[in-house]
Amino acid sequence: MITSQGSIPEVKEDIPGASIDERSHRLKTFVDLGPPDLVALTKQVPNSKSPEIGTYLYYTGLENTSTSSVAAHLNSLANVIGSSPQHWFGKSKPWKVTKAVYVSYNAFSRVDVVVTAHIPGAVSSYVIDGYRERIQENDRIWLETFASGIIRSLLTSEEDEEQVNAVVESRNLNPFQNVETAKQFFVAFEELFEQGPDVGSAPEIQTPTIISNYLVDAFLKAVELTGLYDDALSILERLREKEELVVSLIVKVLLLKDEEIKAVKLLHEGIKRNPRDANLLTIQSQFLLEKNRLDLALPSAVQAVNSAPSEFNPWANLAKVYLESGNVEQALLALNSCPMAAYKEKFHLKRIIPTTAEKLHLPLPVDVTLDDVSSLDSARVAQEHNSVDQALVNLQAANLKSTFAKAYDILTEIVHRTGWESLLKYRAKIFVMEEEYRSKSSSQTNVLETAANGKATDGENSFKKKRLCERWLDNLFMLLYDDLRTYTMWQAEMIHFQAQKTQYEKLPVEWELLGMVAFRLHHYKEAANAFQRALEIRFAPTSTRNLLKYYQLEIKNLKQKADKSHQLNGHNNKSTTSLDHGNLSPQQLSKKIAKLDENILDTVVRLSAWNHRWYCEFAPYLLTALAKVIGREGLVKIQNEVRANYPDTGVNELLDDSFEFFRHFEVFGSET
Amino acid sequence: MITSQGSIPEVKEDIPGASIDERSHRLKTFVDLGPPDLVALTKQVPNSKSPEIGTYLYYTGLENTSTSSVAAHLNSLANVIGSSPQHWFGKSKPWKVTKAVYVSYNAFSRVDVVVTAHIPGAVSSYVIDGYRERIQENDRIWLETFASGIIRSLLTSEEDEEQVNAVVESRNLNPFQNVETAKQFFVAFEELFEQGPDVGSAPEIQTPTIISNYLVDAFLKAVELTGLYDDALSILERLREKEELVVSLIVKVLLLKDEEIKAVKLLHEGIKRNPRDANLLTIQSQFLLEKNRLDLALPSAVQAVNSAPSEFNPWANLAKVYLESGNVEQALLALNSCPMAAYKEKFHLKRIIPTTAEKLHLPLPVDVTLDDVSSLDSARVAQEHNSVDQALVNLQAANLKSTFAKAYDILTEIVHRTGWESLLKYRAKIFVMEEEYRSKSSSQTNVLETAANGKATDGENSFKKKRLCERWLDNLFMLLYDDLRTYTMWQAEMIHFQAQKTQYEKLPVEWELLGMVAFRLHHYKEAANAFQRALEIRFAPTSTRNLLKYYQLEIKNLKQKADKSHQLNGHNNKSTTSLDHGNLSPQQLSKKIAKLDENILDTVVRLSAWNHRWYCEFAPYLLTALAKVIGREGLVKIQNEVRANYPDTGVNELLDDSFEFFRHFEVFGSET
Amino acid sequence: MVEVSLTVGKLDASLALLLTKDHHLIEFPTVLLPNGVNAGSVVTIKCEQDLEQEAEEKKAFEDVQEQILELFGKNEPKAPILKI
Amino acid sequence: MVEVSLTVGKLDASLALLLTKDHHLIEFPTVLLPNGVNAGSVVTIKCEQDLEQEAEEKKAFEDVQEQILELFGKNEPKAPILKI
Repeated sequence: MITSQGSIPEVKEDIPGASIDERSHRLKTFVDLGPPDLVALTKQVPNSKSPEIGTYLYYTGLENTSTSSVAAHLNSLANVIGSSPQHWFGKSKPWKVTKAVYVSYNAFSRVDVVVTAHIPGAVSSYVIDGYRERIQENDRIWLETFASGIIRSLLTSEEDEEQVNAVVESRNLNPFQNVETAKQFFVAFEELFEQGPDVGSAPEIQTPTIISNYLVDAFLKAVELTGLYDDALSILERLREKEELVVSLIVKVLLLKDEEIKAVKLLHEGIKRNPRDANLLTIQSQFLLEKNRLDLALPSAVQAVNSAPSEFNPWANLAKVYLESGNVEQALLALNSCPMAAYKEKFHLKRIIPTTAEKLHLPLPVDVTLDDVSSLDSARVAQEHNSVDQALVNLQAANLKSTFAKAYDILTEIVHRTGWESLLKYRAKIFVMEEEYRSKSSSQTNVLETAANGKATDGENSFKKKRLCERWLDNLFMLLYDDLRTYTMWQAEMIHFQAQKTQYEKLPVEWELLGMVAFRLHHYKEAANAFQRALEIRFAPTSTRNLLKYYQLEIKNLKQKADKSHQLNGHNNKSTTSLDHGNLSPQQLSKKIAKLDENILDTVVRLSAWNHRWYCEFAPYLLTALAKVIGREGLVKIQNEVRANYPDTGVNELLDDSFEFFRHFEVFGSET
Repeated sequence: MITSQGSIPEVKEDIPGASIDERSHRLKTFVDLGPPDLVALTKQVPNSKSPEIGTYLYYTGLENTSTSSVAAHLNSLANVIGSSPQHWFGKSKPWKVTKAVYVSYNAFSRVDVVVTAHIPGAVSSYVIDGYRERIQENDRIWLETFASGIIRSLLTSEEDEEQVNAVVESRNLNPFQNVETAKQFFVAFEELFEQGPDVGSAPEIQTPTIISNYLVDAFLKAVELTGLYDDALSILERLREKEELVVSLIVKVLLLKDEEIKAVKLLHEGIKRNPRDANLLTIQSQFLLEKNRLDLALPSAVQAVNSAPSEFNPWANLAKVYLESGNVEQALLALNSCPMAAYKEKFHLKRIIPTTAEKLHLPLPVDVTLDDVSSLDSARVAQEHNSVDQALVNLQAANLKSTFAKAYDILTEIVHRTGWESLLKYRAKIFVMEEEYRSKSSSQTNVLETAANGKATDGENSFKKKRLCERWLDNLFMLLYDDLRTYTMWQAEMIHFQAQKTQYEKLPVEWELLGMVAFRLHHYKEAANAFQRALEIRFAPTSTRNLLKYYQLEIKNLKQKADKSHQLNGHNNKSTTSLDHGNLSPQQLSKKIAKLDENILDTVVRLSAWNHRWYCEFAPYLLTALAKVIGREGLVKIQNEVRANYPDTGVNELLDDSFEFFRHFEVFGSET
Repeated sequence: MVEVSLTVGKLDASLALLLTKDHHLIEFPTVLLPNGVNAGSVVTIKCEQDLEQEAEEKKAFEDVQEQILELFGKNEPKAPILKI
Repeated sequence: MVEVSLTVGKLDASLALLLTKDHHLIEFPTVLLPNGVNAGSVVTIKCEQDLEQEAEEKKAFEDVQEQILELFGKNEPKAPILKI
């Protein structure tokens, strides 16, 4: 979309330049990838006596390969603001921007790169470190800064609840405006590969390594997004010559490219060379799990755990393999052994300068107006939150992060299979709870406290064989209990109301929260129903996002079913479990998928419009979702559907950016 | 001393009653012994239109056995304030107190007891808990509250730097105004004995136990202070019938009473019954250490560590025994094994209501005026701090707390014996530093970092035999290096100045800080010199306190020397080390001790006067120091000295309180 | 092989504290202690490498790897797969 | 006696991570592992109680206790001590 005054949020500074100053003071406290880029503007009303004022906003995805590319963007920003009087806190102000400053954090060298453009006038730049000392500018610093910016842009996921709209005063642009920039990032990746651990890693990684860090994560996401598989593979092959561990990245790209056989061969070769490469082993195990060969998935999973016993992912995978194999006890024991990342948090954009509502200029973009999305009244939503059922708000499972959220997901999958009562029996059989132990071993003669299950253990010996249930897992059991109780009560009420033939009414927020409970508990259909109920009342971004997830999950399930039935017919493999639905004919399958693709397209359109309203033009997960739909349905069909379904809304123009992107990168399905 | 307007500090409240309100809000956050007692006053100028105002101050030692004893104190306070116009923030105000409220924390039941006295008028009381709910008042609650108050009063040590003048707006009274109250506390101790762990314990105790907690600490301190040994012993004998662990407390009291043989017999009996009683074993080991029987002290120390390997004290004792035996390596290894209490802090009085200087009414008591003490100008001291050598202020060893301070004391004792170079060699021989290990075991080929000592280790094998040096110990080595460098530079400068025959000038604060460095490094003479230099310029409470410690240490050393020479002559025991000074004749010894007693008396007088200026009438360590002087010199002699040395200063009357105390309790030396 | 004599200092839910003669404090998993051991007991711990077991496990693992390659890593003509 | 077979998962400065067949993760002091053991090795750990050593140590300890009592716990007439 063309940048307009409606797509530029701003925050007023108390003193012009204060934001830059504050940022440089905080520079040495930045960790991992650091904060989003900052653009600070100085503007004044020409020929007036009122003084210059300062404003700022955050950015991701602004192209910063050189001083001049940054200056070009700053100038265009100044032009947009100066092109006509700006609607400014209730008044019309003919602002002229006289200076624009861009600051971007280089996470490799822990410095800020600062570009200052006087408008009109000179452009200058400098680099400062955490001690506010100037550093020699050079090509390497620029390369690192460019890569840092791309990483932040790609890894700022909007998929997760926790970080939506965290920083409203920011613009998020697509960092890959053309194929050139993507390839430049690939070059930077190869060049900076060894420094990858310096920029940190996802919280479930205990210590960043050469192949587990944010640089690698961003690279893989870029590959998935752009489909530049062959470029990626040749880079990785070169890197592998120096560092054999790179082989697991090659496997990942091959799998993205759908080159399964090559991937399997490489897995075999890599594991032969290093039988203790936990990454390779875990990928292999996950592959076999998807192929439903649990007998083969288990040895790899075990070997992975034995090779990296202090990493979370191998343990989580082992728990899943056991669970799929129906071995609940071992699944729980493996879960209990997962090393938790209690103090790390996932990367997300953070404010570096605290602000208040009165300082925020948050214009409404008028170029895209999708009725129910654009008209969502935040005052009404706030109102709703005040009268919402507090029991729903207080469900702590919603706040779980990183490894805890993942462990909870495994636990809910377990209870989904066993039921609560049976899960408690398993727990009592294999675990001794800390409380229980203390009372047993206490020298004072306390009353023997029994565990939550109400059963006392039988004698010293069986007692010793049990393992101590980790405190965090014990806590997850409690959260699970709350979730289950809420879900069960809700379902019982629904049935009651249906029997009474009365309408079951909830606030949209409440439907959304109920949907989340159901989603956590793997009751996807019930979750989807709740989200749809919420959306019948008003637009709700979280519900929409989760429906998108649901539709994608449904397609995956249909695809797996088709695969399995193909396997059954073709290979006559006995180890696969029985299908819970009858086989679908290819025609039925296509029809079902086409229906889901329509739904996906609709949620993508709505979420894109919502993002656009909040100055966000780039969300990798929406692009990926759309790419898959196009891959299945073809670009022309989809483009026609958008034109037909959303006339005169600006949605056409909005989605054209994505279609353009796919054509640039020759994404499968976009060839016309 | 008689309570006067000059001995009552007050803090103005923003709204009358705000302090009580704030306190009850914070009640549930109180830990261990809780905050000091609070007295809130409502006062007004009679027949004037100005509104009532509220003030408050903190208390320890206020007798609170019943509502009426509290009310009596509140009334007398009101009388003093109302007796004549009060000098109040620059004006003379004829305040009348209309209401006084007393609040005291009951650390056993975690409730506040509140007594309200309307003046004149009714007295009422109630008890509230952390949820601001009223609780049934009963005798038990009052007993617990009484005991809590006594414990706080006795354990609020002023000996330590860290807590001097922490809460200026507080009065500290002697809780034992008569023998009755002390005996009542003994009764409470027996009654509440089993609840002792509820009130917390000193930070070096891992978990409070029935015999290691603040109640027990306070009881032992009360026994030492009052000399009521036989009462204490009969209580402990009764408690021992229910709980054999009490035997170690009986031993402690016997040792306080100087009943060594009985103590040794009881140690033997107790250890026979429970050979894994780490408390008994540690006391036994310390006793043998003092007797210089290191061969016998070691087995007890080892057995203590093997019995309580996660407690600090047995490990610290083992390190000391090894050190005294000249086994530096084992001393360092034992030190490295000490379990550290990183998150607990020693009990000290804390404000519960934040305040600012403008709200503080801090009158100057005029009944005691010891020139240099009373005239100490805090503005001048603040001025001095601004121009002080920052290198001295930044010595981190000064800030070490609890177990870290104790471990540092052992480390400095080690370096005192070995010297720095030799200590580094020991360290290199037995420890592998974490850095060193990481570089050794790193899979990437980093440059091999060598440890601070500059030596690389010799081969895998010796490498594995070494132990990992704990990070905190590594840190103590660094602090030690800073201390040693400061000390050495200071001594070198002194010699240089002496050679140049010029005066070596420092600010009093600097002398004080240098004295502290020397004290930490066990260079006591040099420390004393520095403190005396500080005091030549002006009064300095910290220097005075440390001189008192020094004089007491000197007497202890003289006494030990005499003991040893007696042992040598009497028992012909070969295991004692050689004396570093020649033997003193009994006459020489008496003379030396008399001189030191004079010095002690002078420091006690000055510190008492200083405490009095800050509304503190009770400091157990000063009473104990004075009691010992009186024990050696006799009360009459000391009383005469005070009269002769400090005429017309009020010091006489001030010390009379202590003399009275000794006569009440028939402390040895006070019988006339 | 390593053989050490240790004193049990403390016995806890999952960890015991053992001490060597030269006061090395060692956290040891309680499950690996024989029944009947209490605080104060002396135990002997022997630890040795089991090369035979190691080779056996290696062999089994390699067999599975070959099987996986055989099943999923051969370029056999693919059955027609739906484009979804 | 307890005898367990374990796989060495990770080897660190002071602690090794060992794993049992049923995925019990055990922190084990590195010093108690034999030389030559690496990540991936399989080890056997035997732990047994040493009652003989226990009795011996008990005896030695009791002897010292008697000696202490003898030396410092008898009511022999005290030599005159200075009142200081």
